[in-house]
Amino acid sequence: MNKNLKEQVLRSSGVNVLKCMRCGKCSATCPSYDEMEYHPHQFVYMVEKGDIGTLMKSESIYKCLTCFACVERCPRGVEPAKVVEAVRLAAVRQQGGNRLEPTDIPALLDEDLPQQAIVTAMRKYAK
Amino acid sequence: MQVNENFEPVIVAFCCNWCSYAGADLSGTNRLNYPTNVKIIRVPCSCRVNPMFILRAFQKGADGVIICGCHPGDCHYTSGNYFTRRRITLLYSMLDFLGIERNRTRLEWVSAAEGAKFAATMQQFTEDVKALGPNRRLEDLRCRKQ
Amino acid sequence: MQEAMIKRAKELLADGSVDRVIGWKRGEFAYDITPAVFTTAEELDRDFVCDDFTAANVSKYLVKETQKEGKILAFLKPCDTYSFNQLVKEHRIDREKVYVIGIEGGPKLDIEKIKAKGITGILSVKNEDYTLKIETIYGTQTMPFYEAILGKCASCKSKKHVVFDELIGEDGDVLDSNRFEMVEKLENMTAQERFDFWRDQLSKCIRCNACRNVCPACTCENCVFDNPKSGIDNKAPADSFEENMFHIIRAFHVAGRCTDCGECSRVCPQHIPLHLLNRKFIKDINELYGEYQAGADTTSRAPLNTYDKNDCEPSVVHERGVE
Amino acid sequence: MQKISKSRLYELFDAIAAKQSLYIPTDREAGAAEYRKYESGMKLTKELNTVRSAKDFFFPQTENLADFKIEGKTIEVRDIREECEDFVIFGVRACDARSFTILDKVFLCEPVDSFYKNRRDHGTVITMACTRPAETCFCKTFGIDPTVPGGDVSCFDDGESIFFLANTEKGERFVESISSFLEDGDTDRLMEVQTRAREIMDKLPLAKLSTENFGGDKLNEYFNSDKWAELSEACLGCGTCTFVCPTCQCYDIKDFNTGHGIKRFRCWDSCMYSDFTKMAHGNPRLTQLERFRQRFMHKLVYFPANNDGEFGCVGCGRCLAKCPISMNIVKVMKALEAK
Amino acid sequence: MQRIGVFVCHCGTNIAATVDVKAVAEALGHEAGVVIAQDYQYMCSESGQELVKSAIREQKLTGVVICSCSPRMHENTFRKAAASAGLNPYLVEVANIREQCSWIHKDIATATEKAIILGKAAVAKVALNTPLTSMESPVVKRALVIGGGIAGIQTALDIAEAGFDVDIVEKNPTIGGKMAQIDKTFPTLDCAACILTPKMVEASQNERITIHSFSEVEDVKGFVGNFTVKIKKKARFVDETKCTGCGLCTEKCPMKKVPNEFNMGLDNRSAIYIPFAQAVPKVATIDPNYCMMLKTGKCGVCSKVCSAGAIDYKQQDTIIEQQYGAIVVATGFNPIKLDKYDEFAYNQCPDVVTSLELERLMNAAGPNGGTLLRPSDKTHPHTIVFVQCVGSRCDDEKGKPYCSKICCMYTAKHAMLIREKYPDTEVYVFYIDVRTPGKNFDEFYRRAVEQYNVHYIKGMVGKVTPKSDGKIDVQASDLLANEQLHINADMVVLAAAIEPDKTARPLATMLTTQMDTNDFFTEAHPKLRPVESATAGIFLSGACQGPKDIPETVAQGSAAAAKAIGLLCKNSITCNPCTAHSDELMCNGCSSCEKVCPYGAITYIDKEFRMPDRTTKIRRVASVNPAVCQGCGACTVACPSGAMDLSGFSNSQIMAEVDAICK
Repeated sequence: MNKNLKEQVLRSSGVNVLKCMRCGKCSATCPSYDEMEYHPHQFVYMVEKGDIGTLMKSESIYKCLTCFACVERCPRGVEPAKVVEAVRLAAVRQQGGNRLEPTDIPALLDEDLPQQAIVTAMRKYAK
Repeated sequence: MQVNENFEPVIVAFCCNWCSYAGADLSGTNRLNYPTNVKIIRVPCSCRVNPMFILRAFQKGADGVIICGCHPGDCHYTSGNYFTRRRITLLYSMLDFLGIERNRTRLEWVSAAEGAKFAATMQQFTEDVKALGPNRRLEDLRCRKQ
Repeated sequence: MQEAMIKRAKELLADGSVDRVIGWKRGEFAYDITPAVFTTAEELDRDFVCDDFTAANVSKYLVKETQKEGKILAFLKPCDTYSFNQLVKEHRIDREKVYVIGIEGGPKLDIEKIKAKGITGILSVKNEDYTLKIETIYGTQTMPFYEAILGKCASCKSKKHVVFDELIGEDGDVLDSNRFEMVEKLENMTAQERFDFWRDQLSKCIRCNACRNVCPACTCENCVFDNPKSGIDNKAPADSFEENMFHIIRAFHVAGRCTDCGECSRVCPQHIPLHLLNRKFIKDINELYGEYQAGADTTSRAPLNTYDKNDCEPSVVHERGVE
Repeated sequence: MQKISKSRLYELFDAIAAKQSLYIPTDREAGAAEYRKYESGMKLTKELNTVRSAKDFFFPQTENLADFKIEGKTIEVRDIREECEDFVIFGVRACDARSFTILDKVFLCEPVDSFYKNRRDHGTVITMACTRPAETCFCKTFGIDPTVPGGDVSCFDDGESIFFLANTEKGERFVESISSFLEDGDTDRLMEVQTRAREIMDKLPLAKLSTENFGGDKLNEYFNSDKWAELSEACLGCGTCTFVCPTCQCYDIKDFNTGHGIKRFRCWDSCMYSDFTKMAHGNPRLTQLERFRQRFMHKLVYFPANNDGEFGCVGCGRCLAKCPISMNIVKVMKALEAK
Repeated sequence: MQRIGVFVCHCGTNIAATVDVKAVAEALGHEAGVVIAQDYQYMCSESGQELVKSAIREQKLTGVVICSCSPRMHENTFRKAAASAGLNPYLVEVANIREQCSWIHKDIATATEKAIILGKAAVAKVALNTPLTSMESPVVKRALVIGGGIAGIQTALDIAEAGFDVDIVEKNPTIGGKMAQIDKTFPTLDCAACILTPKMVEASQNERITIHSFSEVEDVKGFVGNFTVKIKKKARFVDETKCTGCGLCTEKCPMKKVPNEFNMGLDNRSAIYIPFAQAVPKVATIDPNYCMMLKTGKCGVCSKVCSAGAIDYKQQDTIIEQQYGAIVVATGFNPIKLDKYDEFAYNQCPDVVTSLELERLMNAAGPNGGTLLRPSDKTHPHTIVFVQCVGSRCDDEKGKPYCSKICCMYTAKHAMLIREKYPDTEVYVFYIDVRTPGKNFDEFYRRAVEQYNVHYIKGMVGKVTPKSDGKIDVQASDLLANEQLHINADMVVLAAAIEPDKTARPLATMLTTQMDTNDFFTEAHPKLRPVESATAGIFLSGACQGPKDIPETVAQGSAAAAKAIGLLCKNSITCNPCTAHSDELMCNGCSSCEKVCPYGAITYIDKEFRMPDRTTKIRRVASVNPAVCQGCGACTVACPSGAMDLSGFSNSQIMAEVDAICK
C-alpha cells in the first residue's frame, strides 16, 4: 500500500472515502459501468484500502465520463467522480507524459462527438 | 499587528442551561476538543446575561466574551433569547462604536444537539481572540496580572 | 411669550386649577437660570423667566412634584414633552397631577459657546435680529445668534408637542433633523480612530454625575453606580471605569428610553458629547428594529422590551461600516 | 523686580521642563482650559482660569493608599507610598493659590496627611496676577486681591513682560534657579495694569458681595432657615460644584478588588451625593435639602468656625459657571442674607 | 464566616486521566473560605455521598463545591445528599470538570489548571449562595395528549385507566394515525386494523377520555402541573353531537373527485367524508376546499339527506381553553416527500409507489379492494422491485442522515405478503444493509429470503426509467456479484425515509421543548429519561421522539403515561426556588420587567414607604409570583435599577464567577 499516494489522492480529491456505506448507488447509476474494469464504488473502496497503483494502471480511469451522475446520486456525498479524477491525476503526473498528443485528436474526432467531450479529453489526457 | 505566539487569552463563555450548556456537555461526551482558554459560566437563559457581566469580564482581564443560547424559537423560556439578541446586538454595536475590536465578542446559538458546533465555535473564537492579542481597550489596568 | 405664560399661570393658580407652577427663575446674570417651583402670583411676577437661556428640561422634576399633594402646572417645550411622556409611560409621573402647557421651543443659547469666543465679563445678552449683542465689562461684543445655540437645539428633532393640555403659541412638526450626522461620521472612521476619539472624550470625565442626575430617563430610586450591591458601584474616576463601564452602561440603561433631549451633553462640565452614545443606540434601533421615538406616545413597547422573530443577529455589527 | 520678556517665556518653560515636571494651563478646546504637563510647543491659555481647579496637584481625585495582595487565605499589606518628584505649576490664579492654604488647614493639621504633604512639599506654585476678571469672579469677597496672587512665586504680566516675585523660601530658590533668564525691569507699566484691574474688580456684578453676615457664629441663624427648601429644590444632587471647587476637600476611602488583591484608594466625595458619609447605621443627611445645606453651611459657617474665621470659598466662580441648574454659593448667600 | 467543603471526583479515570484531581483539591483547599478539600474515586457513589454528608456534619459546612461531571448529571444527587445532612440543598455548587474539562482536553497540565479555575469559580459562587426553599404549586389532575395515533391512544388509555381525565387532540377528522393505514404488521403478520380499531373504540368509550378530533393546539402557557392550553376545534361543518355516521351524505355528495388522503391519493372520496369505516369519532367532515355549498352556496345535498340535521354550513372554528397538569406529545411521523429523487421516477411513473401507498394498494379497504394491481393500468404486476433506504442515511439536503429503522422490516413483510399471495411474482429487494434487531425480526427476514424466495440484492438502485411498453427499467448494482443489473419491472416500491410531522416544530416552540436538528423531540436524557422532555411536565410518546415500530411506540406510549400519571398523582409539586425577586426599595415601578416576562409572573402593587424625612410615600413596585416564575432572568436585565435579581444566579454570584475566571 502506498501511503503517500493515498494521501495525495485524498488531498487532491478532497473526498472523505470513509463516508461511503457501500450501497453501490454510484455504480448503479454509472453510464460507463460496462466499460469499466473497476467501478465507481470500487474506486472508493480501493482508495480507502490504499490500493491505488492498481487503479492507476487500469483503463477504468479513462472510461469515467466525469458525468457526475455518481456524485449527484450518492446519498452520503462521497463524490466518487472526484476520486476517479484524483487517481487519474496521479497517473498523469507519474507517467510523465500525455496519454494523447494534441495532434492525435483530429483522427479520433467524429461528427457525433459533443464539443464538451473534446474539451474533456484535452483536460483529461493532457498534463 | 504583532501576534504573540505564547498569548493565551482568557475567554468567558456564558451558556444557557438548556441548550448551550448541554451542547457543551455533549461536545465533552463526544470528546470534541476545544481550547482550555474557554471557561463556561452556566446561566439559566442567555437573557440572564447582563451587559454589566460582559463589561465586568473585560474589566477584570478577559480577552474575549461569548454568549451562547438556544436557537431563536427554541428558547426554553419561549422568548428569552429574542431579548438577548436585541440587547446583545445593541451592546456589541455600541462596543464597535467605541472602537472595541469586533472579534472580542460573539453571540452564537448552540442547541443541546450541537456538540460539534459548540467545539468548533469555541475553537474558532479562541483563534480569533488570539489573533487580536490581549484586551487592552476594555481592561482595567489595576486588574492586570503582575 | 413670557408675559402670556405668567398671565396664564396666574389665572390657573387663581382659579385653583393648579397649586404650583414649575418653570424657570432668573439669576444673577443674564444666563444663570434655575428651574423653580412658584406658588404665588408675586413670585411669578418677580422671578419667572422664559427666554433664550431657559433650556433646562423640567420634566424630571415632575417625578418628585407629582408625589406631592395637589396639581402642578408645567411649561414644556416640545423636546420636554417627549421626556414627560416617557416618564408617564414608565409610571414615574402621575399624569393626573400635571397640567401641561406646551410652549415654543428653542433654539436656546449656550453661554459656554459665547464664552468660548473669548467674550468675558458678560452683563447682558440680547438677540437683535439673530445677532447677539453682548454687553460686557470690557465693552459691547456681537456674534451671530446661530453660532451660540446649544448643540441639542442645533440638531432639534421635533417642534411638535406630543402631550399638552393647552398650548401657548403654535404647535410645530417633527423635523427632518440631521441629528445622526456625527454618529455616522464616527461610524465611518476606523476602529482605532473611534477608540481614540472616545478615549480622548471619555477620559475627561470627572464623574460628577451631572449627566446622570439631569437625565429624565435616569430616575432610578437607587442608581446601580451608587449601590454597592450592584457590583459596579464606583464613586470617582478610576482607571478606565468611566470609559469602559459607566458611560456604556448608562447609555445602555437608557437605550430605547432616551428621548434624545440632549440634557446630558448640555450639563457636562467637560463638554463630553455624551448624547452621541444615546444617539448611536437610537440610530441602531431605528435601523435594525424600525423607527422608534421614545416618548412619542405612552403605550408603545420599548424596543428592548419587545422583539421580532426575524430580528437580525449581532453579526450585523460585522457587516456594517469599517473596523 | 525681575522680569522676562514674554517672547522668551517658552524658552524659560523649556528650561524648567528639562529639570522637573512643569504644568501650565493650556486650551483643551475653545473655552476650556486645563493644566497639562508642559511639552515644547504647548501654549498658555488665554482663558482666565481652568475648568477644574489646581487642587488636583496636591489632592488628586483618586489616589491609591495601600495595596493588599491576596493569595489563597493570606493577605499581605503593601505600603505603596513613594517620595514625590519635584514639580512646578505655573499660572495659578490668586483664588486657587488661596485654596491651597485652605486645604493646608485640613490636611496639614495633626494628624498630617502624608500623601498631601508629600505633594505639597515637592510642588512649587507660581501664580499669575489677573488683569481681566470675569463676571463670575468674587474673590474680593474673601479678601483676595487677584492682582497680587501669592503662591511661592507671584507673576505679573504688564503686557510685554512677566515679572517674578518670590514669596517663600521655595519661591526664592526657584527664582534663583531661573535667574539666567531674568533681568531687572521697571514696574511703572505694571502698576498701571494693576490699577486698571483693581478698578474693574470694583465694577464686577458681584463686587458688593460680602461675608459680613457669615462666619462661625451663624449656625443657629441659618441652620433652620426656611430658605433652604427653596434653594435646594432644583439641586440635581450631582457633584459638579464640588468637583470643580478648589476648596472642597471631602473624600471617601474605597476598596477595589482587582481579582488578585485589593487596592485601597481614596477619591473625592461630594456632600451632594446621597451616599455621602454613609455609615453603618445609614445616612446622616437623608434629603437633598440637608445635603445641600451641608455644603454651604460648611463653607460659610462650619469652616470659619474651625479655622479662625477662614471661609471655605475663594470666589473663583467655577460653580457659578458649571452648575447644571445654576444654583450656587452667591445665590445662597444673597438669599440667606435677605432674611 | 464561610466554611466551604470542596470534593473532587476522579470519576474512575474519566476525570483523573486528564486532570490531576489531587492537585485540584490541594489548590482549592487554599482558597479563602475553604475548610476541607478532598478527592474521591466516585463522588456520586453511596460512599462518595457519605463523604460529603459527614464533612457537612463534622466541619459544619456552609457551602459545598463538587468538582465532578456536569451539574445536569448529578447536581440533584448532591443537593439531596446535602439536604439529608442538614445543609440547604441550594448551598451546593457543581464545577463541571468532566464534560467541560477532562473529556475535551488532553494535556494534563492545562486541563488541571482549567479544572482549578472552574473550581475557584464555583467556590466564589457558593460563598454567595443563599439557602433557598422550594414553593409548592398545585397540580391540575388532567392530561393532554397531542396526537391520536397509536402512541397517543395508548398513552391516553393508560392515563385514563389510572383514573385521570385525559384529552386527545388530533388534527385529522379521526384518530388512528398511521397505523390505521397499515395493512398487516410485522413480524406476526396480523391485521393492523384488527388490533388498532378496538383500541380506538375503547378510547372513544372511556368516560375519562375526551377526543378533540379535527383540532389543533393553538397556544400553551403555564408550567408543569398547571398548563393552560388553547385548542382550536376546526370547523367540520357537521355537528359532532348529532351526526350518527350513517354515511348517507358521503354517498349522495355530488362532488366525488377529491383525492382520498387516507388511501394516499390513490383513489377519490367525496367532499363530505368519513376517512374510513372504523373512524373514531365516526362523524362526517366537509372539506371546504371542495364542497360546492361552501364554495358557491349552491348544492346543500348533504343537508337535505341528513336525517339527524347535523350539517351546519355556518360552523366556525372554536377555541377551547383548558388547564392541564401534564402534556404528552405524540405527533408521530410522515414519510418524506420524494420530489428530489428524480432517479426513482416517482413523480413520472404511477407504478413507482412508496411503501405506505403499497400498504393501501394491498389493503382490503384500499382502492383495489385488496387485490394488488398496478395503479397505471390495473394489471397484475409480475416483477416488483423494492428499494430500501430511499432518503434514509442520506446526509445531503435531499434526505435524512438517520436510519428510519422500520423500513427493513416492512419491506420484508411486503415482499413476503406478495410472494405468498401471488407466487408468480418475482420480488427483488435492493438493500445497503438489512437491519433486523428485535424479537423475531431476523427470523422474519430470513423467512422472506429462504421460504419465500425474495431476491435480496446487496446494492442500490441507480436509475428507474419508465419505458414505452409500460414496463420499468431498473438499473442497479449487485455489489456482491460486481455487476450492474437491469431489471425489467412492473412496479417499484420505495422505502421512503420517515420524518417528524411538520406540526411538531411549532408545537415544540409553544411547549418550549427542545428538538434535535431533524425535528425529533429531544428527550431529557437519552438513556435514563427517554420519555420525558427537558421541560418539566412535557412527555414524549412514539415516533415524535425518533423512528419507532409499533411495539416500541406502544411501549413508549405506556411509559410516557406512567410518567404523566406519576405527576398527576401528586397534589402539588415542588417549584424551582431559583426565581426572580424584586428589591422594593430600589424598584422604580417602570414596568420593564413585566414586559419581558414570558409567564406573566410580575404584577405591580402600590406600596407605602416611609421616606427619609419621616413622611410616607406610596410607590408602585413590582412583585413576582414565585409559583409562576420559571427563573429565566429576562427581567433582571430589563430592570435598569438592578432591583430585580434571580435567586441561585444572582448578579453578585455571576460576577463572582466572572472575577474568579478572569483573575
